[in-house]
Amino acid sequence: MIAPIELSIISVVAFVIPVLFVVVIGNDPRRLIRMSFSVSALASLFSVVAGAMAVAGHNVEQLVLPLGLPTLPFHLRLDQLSGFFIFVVGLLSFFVSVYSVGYVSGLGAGKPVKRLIVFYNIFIAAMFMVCLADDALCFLVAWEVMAAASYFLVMFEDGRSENRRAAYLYMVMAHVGAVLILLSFGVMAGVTTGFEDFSCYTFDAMRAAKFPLKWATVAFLLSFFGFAAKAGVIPFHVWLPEAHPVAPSNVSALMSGVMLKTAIYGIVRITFDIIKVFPWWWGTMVLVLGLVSAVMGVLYALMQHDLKKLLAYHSVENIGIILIGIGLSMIFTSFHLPVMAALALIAGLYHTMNHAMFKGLLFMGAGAVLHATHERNMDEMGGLIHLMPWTSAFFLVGCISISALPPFNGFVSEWLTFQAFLLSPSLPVPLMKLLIPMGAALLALTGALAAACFVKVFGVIFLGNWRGHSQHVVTEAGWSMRAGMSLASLACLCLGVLPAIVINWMDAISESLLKARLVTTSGVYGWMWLTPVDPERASYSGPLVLIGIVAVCAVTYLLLHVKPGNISRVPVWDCGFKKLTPKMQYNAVSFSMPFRRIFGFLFDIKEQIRLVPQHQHPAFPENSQYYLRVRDRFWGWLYKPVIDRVVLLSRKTGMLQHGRIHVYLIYSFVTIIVLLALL
Amino acid sequence: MNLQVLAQVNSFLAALVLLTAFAMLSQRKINSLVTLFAWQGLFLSINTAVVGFVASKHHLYISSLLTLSIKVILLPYILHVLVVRLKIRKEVETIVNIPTTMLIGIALVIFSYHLTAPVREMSTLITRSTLAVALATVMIGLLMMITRKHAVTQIIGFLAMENGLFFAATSATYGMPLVVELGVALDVLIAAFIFGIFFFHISTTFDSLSVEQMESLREDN
Amino acid sequence: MILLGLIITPFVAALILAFIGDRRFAPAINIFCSFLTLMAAVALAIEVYNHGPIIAGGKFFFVDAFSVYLSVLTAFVSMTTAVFSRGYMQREREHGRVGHVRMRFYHAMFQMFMFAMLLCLLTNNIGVLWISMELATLSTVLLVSLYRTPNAIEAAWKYFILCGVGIAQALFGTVLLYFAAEKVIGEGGEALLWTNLIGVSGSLEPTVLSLAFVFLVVGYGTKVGLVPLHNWLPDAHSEGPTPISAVLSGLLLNIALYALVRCKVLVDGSTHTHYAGNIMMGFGIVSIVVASFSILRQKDIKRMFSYSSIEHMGIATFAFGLGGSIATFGALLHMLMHSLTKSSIFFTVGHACQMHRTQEIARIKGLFKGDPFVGWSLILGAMAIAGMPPFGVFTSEFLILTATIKDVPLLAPFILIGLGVAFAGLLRKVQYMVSGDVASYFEPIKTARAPVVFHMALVLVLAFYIPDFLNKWFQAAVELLK
Amino acid sequence: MKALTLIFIEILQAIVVIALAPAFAGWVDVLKCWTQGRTSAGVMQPYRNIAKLFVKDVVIADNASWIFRFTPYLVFGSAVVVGSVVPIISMNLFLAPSADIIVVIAIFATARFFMALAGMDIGTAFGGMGASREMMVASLTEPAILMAIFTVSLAGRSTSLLHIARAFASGALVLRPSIVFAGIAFVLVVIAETGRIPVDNPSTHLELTMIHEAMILEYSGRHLALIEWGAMIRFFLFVTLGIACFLPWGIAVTDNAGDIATSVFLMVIKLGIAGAVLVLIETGLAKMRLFRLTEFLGAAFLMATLGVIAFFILE
Repeated sequence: MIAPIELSIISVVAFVIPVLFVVVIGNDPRRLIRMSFSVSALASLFSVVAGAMAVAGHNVEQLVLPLGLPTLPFHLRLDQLSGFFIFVVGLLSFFVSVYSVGYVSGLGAGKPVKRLIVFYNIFIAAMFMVCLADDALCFLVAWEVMAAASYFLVMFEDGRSENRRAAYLYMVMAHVGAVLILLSFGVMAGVTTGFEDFSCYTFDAMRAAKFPLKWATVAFLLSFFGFAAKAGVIPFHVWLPEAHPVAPSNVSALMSGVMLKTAIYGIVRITFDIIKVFPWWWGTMVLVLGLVSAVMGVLYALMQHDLKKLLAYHSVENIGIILIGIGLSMIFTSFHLPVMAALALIAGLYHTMNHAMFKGLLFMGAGAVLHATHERNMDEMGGLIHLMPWTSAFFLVGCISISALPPFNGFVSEWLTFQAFLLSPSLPVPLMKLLIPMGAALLALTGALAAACFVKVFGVIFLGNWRGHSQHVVTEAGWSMRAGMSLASLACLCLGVLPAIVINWMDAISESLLKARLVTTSGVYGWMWLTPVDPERASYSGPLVLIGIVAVCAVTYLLLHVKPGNISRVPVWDCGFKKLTPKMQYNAVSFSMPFRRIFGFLFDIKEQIRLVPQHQHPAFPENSQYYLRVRDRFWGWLYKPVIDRVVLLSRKTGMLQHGRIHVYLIYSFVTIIVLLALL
Repeated sequence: MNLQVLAQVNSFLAALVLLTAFAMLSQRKINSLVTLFAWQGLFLSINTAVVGFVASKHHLYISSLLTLSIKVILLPYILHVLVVRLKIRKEVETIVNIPTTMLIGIALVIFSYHLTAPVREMSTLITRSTLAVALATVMIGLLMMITRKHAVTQIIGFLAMENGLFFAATSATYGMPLVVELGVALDVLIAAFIFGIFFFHISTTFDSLSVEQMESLREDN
Repeated sequence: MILLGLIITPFVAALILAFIGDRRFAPAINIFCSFLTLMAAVALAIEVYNHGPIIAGGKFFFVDAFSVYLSVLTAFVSMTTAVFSRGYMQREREHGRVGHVRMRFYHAMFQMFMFAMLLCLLTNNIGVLWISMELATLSTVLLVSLYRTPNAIEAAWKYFILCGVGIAQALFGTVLLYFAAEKVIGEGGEALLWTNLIGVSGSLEPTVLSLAFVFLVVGYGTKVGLVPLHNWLPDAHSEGPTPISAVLSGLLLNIALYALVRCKVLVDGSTHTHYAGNIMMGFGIVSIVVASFSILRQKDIKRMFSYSSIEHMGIATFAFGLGGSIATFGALLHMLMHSLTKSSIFFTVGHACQMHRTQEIARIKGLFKGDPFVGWSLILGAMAIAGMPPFGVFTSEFLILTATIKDVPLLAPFILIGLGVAFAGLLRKVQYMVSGDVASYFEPIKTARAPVVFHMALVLVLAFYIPDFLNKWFQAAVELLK
Repeated sequence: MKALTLIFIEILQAIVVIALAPAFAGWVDVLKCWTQGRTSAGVMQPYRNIAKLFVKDVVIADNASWIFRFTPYLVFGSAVVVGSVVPIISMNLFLAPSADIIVVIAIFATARFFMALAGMDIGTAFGGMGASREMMVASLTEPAILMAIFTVSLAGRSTSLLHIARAFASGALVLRPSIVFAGIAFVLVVIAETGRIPVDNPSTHLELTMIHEAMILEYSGRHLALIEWGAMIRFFLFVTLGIACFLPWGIAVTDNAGDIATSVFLMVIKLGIAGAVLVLIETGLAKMRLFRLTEFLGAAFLMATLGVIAFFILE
């Protein structure tokens, strides 16, 4: 029986094989694509198994590789937490790899497919390594390799300037984040544990160490903001809506679905596993940032009409929701309420998994749509449900899930988060008592806005009539793409209908981190009912709700069709005047108009309507042009000033080098005089 | 002759070296600069010989001869030839005017005196007091390179610095080991050839030896 | 014996090449001799590794772990550079930028330069160290001005004057050192021998040595390219032929730093304070910050990378100044990684420039499509030098940073800001050059891939796995320098 | 035996819900007519409408997709499912644990989601307009409703409807400020959710003001019937939900027929009163402009928040 950690290492190594394929059979693209992605899928399955085993089997495995520095070899560790994340990453990368077989071969000639394959595999392997790493060096190496690989994947179509800009912005942000993380490791190892040798850069040593509060805070803040830059927490999110849309869709699926989650992993690892003891305001900070990201994220998403950009902003939102759970858990932990902490943590992690599934699904769907229409602007689409029935069905599943509607998975994790919120009265701090309900309200607002947003998305893309100027021949996605999407939607449904089972499985994480379990209470009604805290408090049964609705629908349908009343299909009733045109449909911009009116103060909106008046009748304009631009305010607030400062400084340093040799001699002269004077 | 006298001779020569340094600092004509440089070399070599005699260090005679041949005869000759070949007649304009340069020079002398005070404390050699002069010569050479806008004057300043160093070597520590002396001399020789080549390149490329044209590699715009 | 061979080979090679001049097989000879040098260096290294430090030639030569690892590095890089320069200079001739005479001169001086650097490393005599350093300068001055363009001559002139002045100050420092030493050891050549000096460093006069160190640090620091003595460096590196830029950036700076560190050890031994270290740390920080901010607005690709050299030399200087086993280990590793990476970058840059007939960043683009090998090695090299894993530079910077955070936490932010800004600057320009469509004036050329591949492979492997002997070496060197 | 009774109660309640909903809607219309001095069509009118729609044929736009046809069944089905978990006639429904109050709201949200999609399916301007406005109103309602729930569940220490109802029913009828505030908020929310004046006017097809009607404009025949009926049930359920949360007294705790009968009787009376209250509000207010709704729902949110604060400060 092979140990999980070995299995996961095997899978990591297995990701090298496709890279070799590129070298070996690079000249036959079709074969190359098919083989390499099937190998990646297989390798991901290994990790899925390894992760599942690691979480289920309640033990911790460690391993030291003969790599790295002489004094600091690479340490690996597979415990419940890392097992869970490996499971999630593996699951999505399995779906996406299946999907990619069709997607990548459909990219068309002239695209650097080899590059895509190479970095795709390095990227996934690096994500596994991030979860496995158990010392600062190994973690950072894996982390940066992950960043670099995804950077090259974003650069995929390097001909387009927006790709270059996005990739650059992303890389710089990622690197800054990595630097912060490095600093926080340095603080934890160098400053707090009296630095004898490199052994204190292993996480074990950090776990053992007792941190003085001051340095613990410094380390936490550094690492949190470092990870936040990766996770796209507002206000560090600017790179995200730039980078995700321009990458190939299978890559965006992975980036949005699981790469952001590695940052969540890092936060959980640092706070719950390494620092362990912290004041309650940490949790409050995380909670507040989470709320801000959730609400702002969904609002910005609502303003978009570029499909993938919209999805990217929704990643910001969902990361926010995850952080809400984690923040609550931190608050409860700091007040020594382990069971509640466990509930909140599970809620956050469950949403992590759910978001991976449905966001992956949505990006895959978006990929299929782009693939078919060569169009990213929703306002150029419409009525695709007739042309791509399968894709639309899967996409609909994604929409329902992300809108947190039963019986799909998004709802379960938000429901759990609400339950965590409802437990806040048992907090000793009055302020928290009053503030946390507000948080719950904001979460509700987020959910509702997300629903609105996805009504818009699905309605505008798949329903109604084709709005595009170019009547493009649209065909259904290929089998492998459909297979990938169907698997993901299945996962969404299962996670939504059978949460009790999954949560019993996940309970090992909270047990290992918080020494508290939910199973004791949640097991009461068996697998059909989910009763997180206690059946008296709250209960939800996915299966029954699903069955009930389906049953009633079926019964009514049958009752109404005992005598088949005939259905006549007619053109739409156009109120008797000129024929309706697709232009008259609501599109993305008009759909979100009420929201712009209400939440407009949050955006930097530029709106113009130009009417070209008819010469005889000024009352009836010839035609009108509408221009709308909605911008992120944070760029102007936070980033531009910094950039300007840096540019200014670099100009100042340029002054040093101004060509006259006398001046250079004076520098040397003055230097020596100063040094001698200081002597 | 007794040591006192020789010590006086030594310090007298040091004074002369310093004087020539100042004279170079104030001199506008390149020809006379070259001449002054030759004089400085001469004083230097005499001084070296004297010190050699005092300390009965025979390798110092060799280095004295080297100085004589290179710094008094060879280099001035090369420079002279160059000046003639490249028809450098006009006076060299300075960046800072002469009196100010003078004042700075004096300040430098005082500064280096102050700096070398501790060294003088612990030295037992009769020539110890001249270390300040040596350092001052180095500094003044550097100052000269800074204040002159002409390639040749910069080179002369550079060589003056070398003189200062050499003087320091002999005065602070009855001369460096011979191998070093030889090496330094060799380097100076090579340097001489190189700047010779340079003068031709510069004058052919920029049709003048003023350093001012060589300011195109800049980033402050 | 081996040692003598190591010293003699480049010298003889220089004479031969000067003699045969610009024949068809001259580059081959150049490569061959460099190869011989490398062999000799490796042999010497093995001997040192087995039997510890060597003193030879009547105490004239002294080889310990520190110098031998640098000489192997020097020999190696010079060989790869010779391989690279074969095709490169050939094309330069076809482009009509150099003629017969200058080719002869180029080959001869290349080897002479190697000789000077090896002499620096192997000699036991502080004075000879100084002489060979000056020799290294003089031998490269005319190589910098090889193209005879106004800019090249200007650059060479600045290089000549500034380094000359600097080195003169170093000589004054050396004189003072000797002055202090002869009190203890007695007059004559003995008093300048490192092996003797290090023995008695405890009893050397502190005030004199600290006075000497000021001159030494300004002198050798000028050659290391420490801000504000660095102004010659970007000019010289950008205007000379690319192989020369490669060796200047990759080797000469190391050698100068080596000299500085040797002196620092003596001064520390005498003063028993952190005085020398503090000065070096100060120079290091200033260099890092200024250089990284300068990178941002460079228009010339070679200038940009020469600024990054300044930055990395700043890091190494800072680390040596910081002292302590980790920092010193990191600094040694950093010197190694920087030379390998930077020289390979200059190789690729040279190719890119020849393909576009320009060094302007704005006119170089589409390398991914134009020549994937050059494009990828350029961007990977840039990432490596900017401190991205999985390349070795990251490892050494990690070591140095950990030491910094431990000893002087307040300086860490400055280094990190510098690294961040440098990363942003480098990536921005390099990304521009590699991506996009091929330029109309782009002309493909036959690239010398072996050197680049060698270097990058080494950098990559050493990041993950530092072999035991290398580790031992570094440890020994650390013991010497602590 | 026990199980059988439970199932019987469940079925009974479902039937009660499905059957009584139109009557309640009719009752509200009747009251409205009276207050406005019109003669009413009687309580049974909704039944007649539904019956009429069922016998009519279905006409569907030719570009309608399966979503358009599926939505009516979903709307109806979700309403019925919710109807079987809200304690209306009895407090021990064995299905009740399968959905707590948050789930109930979420199920309604699902129905609304599909309704909005159906509105956009045909591709007319009205459909889109209705969908957009409906989702906007919903997104503003959601926080308020959650706050109200928060208060109630704080007081009842649970989100499960049964336990909330039990907790209140067992306690004596005391006037708790938090509950009062929450109740007011809930009423406002119900008005918004069920599309009554001043948020929306169920009885108008005046193009620019309609929200709900705009979405279902394209429906006909049995589909329209199902949607109308589903909407009535939804209306009915919201009211009973309010009753169950805020004045659950009298809902049968035991299973014996007498209690259930009394609880049904009481329920009818409560509904009558509730209807009257709603009608008073409706006739008292005028339809608001769309962008004034923020103030209306803001008030609801404020009330709910006051409820929470009151709970923590005063109780």
